[in-house]
Parts: sequence; C-alpha cells; structure tokens
Amino acid sequence: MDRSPVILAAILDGPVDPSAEAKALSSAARALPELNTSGRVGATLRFEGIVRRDEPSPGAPPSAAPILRPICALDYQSYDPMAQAQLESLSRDISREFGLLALTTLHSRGRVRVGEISFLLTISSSHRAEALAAMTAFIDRLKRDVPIWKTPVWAD
Amino acid sequence: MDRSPVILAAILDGPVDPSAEAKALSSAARALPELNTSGRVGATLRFEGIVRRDEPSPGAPPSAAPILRPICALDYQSYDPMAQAQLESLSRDISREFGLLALTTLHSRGRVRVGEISFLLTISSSHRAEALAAMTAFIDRLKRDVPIWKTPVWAD
Amino acid sequence: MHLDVLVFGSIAIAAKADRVRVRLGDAPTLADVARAMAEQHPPLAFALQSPRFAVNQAFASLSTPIASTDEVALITMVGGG
Amino acid sequence: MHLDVLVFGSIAIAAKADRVRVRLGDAPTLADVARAMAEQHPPLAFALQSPRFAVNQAFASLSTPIASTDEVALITMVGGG
Repeated sequence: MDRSPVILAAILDGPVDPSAEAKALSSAARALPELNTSGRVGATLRFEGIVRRDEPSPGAPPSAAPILRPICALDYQSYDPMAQAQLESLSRDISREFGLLALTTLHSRGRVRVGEISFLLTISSSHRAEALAAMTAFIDRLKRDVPIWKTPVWAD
Repeated sequence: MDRSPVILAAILDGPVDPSAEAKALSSAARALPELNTSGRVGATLRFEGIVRRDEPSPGAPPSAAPILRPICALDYQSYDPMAQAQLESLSRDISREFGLLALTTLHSRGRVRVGEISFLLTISSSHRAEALAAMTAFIDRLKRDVPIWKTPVWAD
Repeated sequence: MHLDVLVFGSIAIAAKADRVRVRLGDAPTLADVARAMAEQHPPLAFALQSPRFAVNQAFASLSTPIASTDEVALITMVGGG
Repeated sequence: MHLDVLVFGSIAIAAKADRVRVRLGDAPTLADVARAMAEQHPPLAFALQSPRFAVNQAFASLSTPIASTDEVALITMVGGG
C-alpha cells in the first residue's frame, strides 16, 4: 500500500485551534507518523487561513477600491452534508491529480474571531513543485466548489 | 512601525528540528506573537524540505530518467559567510517585493539524515495569493543565489 | 407548482431569509427556477446572472428537471477558506 | 600569476579537492579564470560552460579583473533547499 495517499477532510465547529486539529488528526494517528518516517516525503506545506481585522464593506461599486471596515469575527455557514462531501472529493481529486502522499484539511463552521484560524491545509509530497501546485489548485477549487459562506460580524 | 516586516534568516548546524527552530526564533520572540495577534495576518504558509530516502545516481546521461539510489543522509556545505549574507538579502528582497508581514527561513549546514528537515520557510501575509507567490519565488532564487551544496551519503 | 430554494451568505442577507419560494410552470428545469427567482425576487437578480445550483446536495446543470420534492440550493459566490 | 579557486559540491568531487590552482596571464579577468580552469583541469570543463563566480564573497561578472589576493569561488549548480 505504498502508493495510497493519506487523506483527511473535515468541517468542524468553531476555530481550527490546536486541540481541534489534534482531535481531527487522531483518525490518521497511525498513517501519518508512518509516512513521515518512511523517507518518501521530501516536502511538507502547511497553509493557515486566519480571520483578519477588517473586511470589504458591502455595497461599494465593484470597480472601486474596496473600503475596509473593522470586524470582530466571521460567521461561517456550511451547507451540510454537501460541504463535507465536496471537501472530501476535492481532497481525493487533488491528491490523485498531483500525486500527493498526504493531504489534510479542516474548515470552520460557525463563529471564528479575528486572529483565529478558519482553514487549514497541509500537504506532503515527494518534491516541492507538486506540493505548491496542489495547494494553489486546492484553494482555488475550494472557493468554487465547496458550499461554505462567510458573513462578517462588524465591529462598529 | 506597522509596515516593517519581521525577518529572520539563519544557517545552522545539523537538522532543523523543533529545538533548533525555537532557538533561532527566540530573536524574534516579541515581534512574531505581536504580529500574530494584530489581526493583520490573513495567511501563514510553512514549507519544510525533508531529506528523502533516495537521490539521483550521478553519471547517468541527463536525458535519461534518473536512476534513484538509496542514501542515509545528505551533507550540506555552505560557503560562509556569503551563504548567510545571501540568505538574508534574499529574505529582505522577497519580503519587500511581495509586501509580506513576516518571513523566517532556516537552512542546515552539515549532515541531515533521511526524514529530517534541512530547510524551513514560513511566510505571513495579509492574503494567501502573495504568500504562495512569495514562497515559490523564494525557493527558486534560493537554489540559484545561495551558495549551499548537498552531497549524498550513499547507503550502499 | 411551488418550490423553496435554499440561499446562503450575501444572498440570504439580500433575501432576509434562508430560503425563497418561487412559482413555477409545468415540468420546470433549473433554468426556469433561476428565471423565476430573478423575476419574483428582484433583490436577488444580482446573484442569478450565471447561477449554479445543487439538487439534492449535488451540483446540477441548468437543464436538470425539477420536482417539487427536490432539495434545491443556489450555490453562488461561496466564500470559504 | 597563480590563483586558487574555491569549488564545492559535485565540482569538488570531480576535482577531488575543495580548491583548484590555475595559472593566469597578465591582468586576468574572471573570464580568463574560467578558461584557465577548463583548460588546466579538464574534469571540471562540464561546470564551466556558463560559470558564475563570487569574488571576495559577492557575485561578480565575468569582466571583473582579478588580483592574486582575491578570494575567488566558483558558484555553479548550488543545491540548497
């Protein structure tokens, strides 16, 4: 089974903090350490999407430069169970297309405050090129194909 | 000083393990946590280059598919102090060109065994696009402009 | 027939609801659903110029026939990540 | 004059040394150093087709004049990362 990628994809309530990550990763508790000591992995890439302190104010003309307005959090709404199924199939597709060794991704549902992580993607591959290409492709398709929406919680 | 990026670049002896990373990062011990709670960071990206269990065997014709040969380690040689100076100037250049908020990079000197990390690059930025573009550009230029060489320690 | 279409994000804010009801003629397709939404709910017209729908939790093309028992959701302008 | 040029990686392996000595004419440039290395050390010719040098720890163009006291290093085919 040397060639089967380790895949984990989940939508969870609240921010992607270390305890949420550890809990989600426990289902791959044997496969990931085995992979990491196998000598097959040449590159690991980790992306964290973090809630910023401001968001574009709605209603401005699309051509104008966005007016940023302070927020205290983002509320993420997920269309369940389709969002989970789409996140899983996206993870499988990207792993296969780019020949990855492992892919794990977690996305928040509900409220995530400024400075907290709402999205995590980690990729392991033999070489760096496919890890970088896979990460860019994954995030592009996530924003197209996974039914999750964010609503700003304005601070003012 | 809201716009000055946090930059850390170092060449260190042996693998980039957690204790080496913590020690190197201690010089940015105040700036990085401040940045991470500021609400300015929307994306963090972390790349780890890991020594794989095989390397292309030398002497094969360049057009042929490479023949992989097992190794037990890579020996990294650094032309000092030029390598350190180049790593620092590359870090400053990339941070400025891509408008990054923080960039830290560590590279090994000496022996790094299979499965250990020889290169670390972390990037923090407002949005994901510049983080991904900066990471690709950094690694390309590292391999062109930073005088570090690796020699395989063959296992057979 | 009548159909409730699920909406999300800025579309739900514009609709002031998480679903909108549309009146449809006989044997409607998703294209008819999109047209009816834009006509019967003008504040949502901005989101229906190149709409994308899910039927029973899977993406479906605009030519897909719709029954009143289908779960239909407008999946445009997602914003995860 | 004579000059010791520092070499690294696969070039050092080919040279069986971490520096190679070259004989140079009067008022040499880095281009003359490259030519002398390829002629006087044929196993290194593979690395001197588009050579890149550092002089006193900074990259320098092939037109750079060289004195016998300069630290010259052949920086090709680096392999970090």
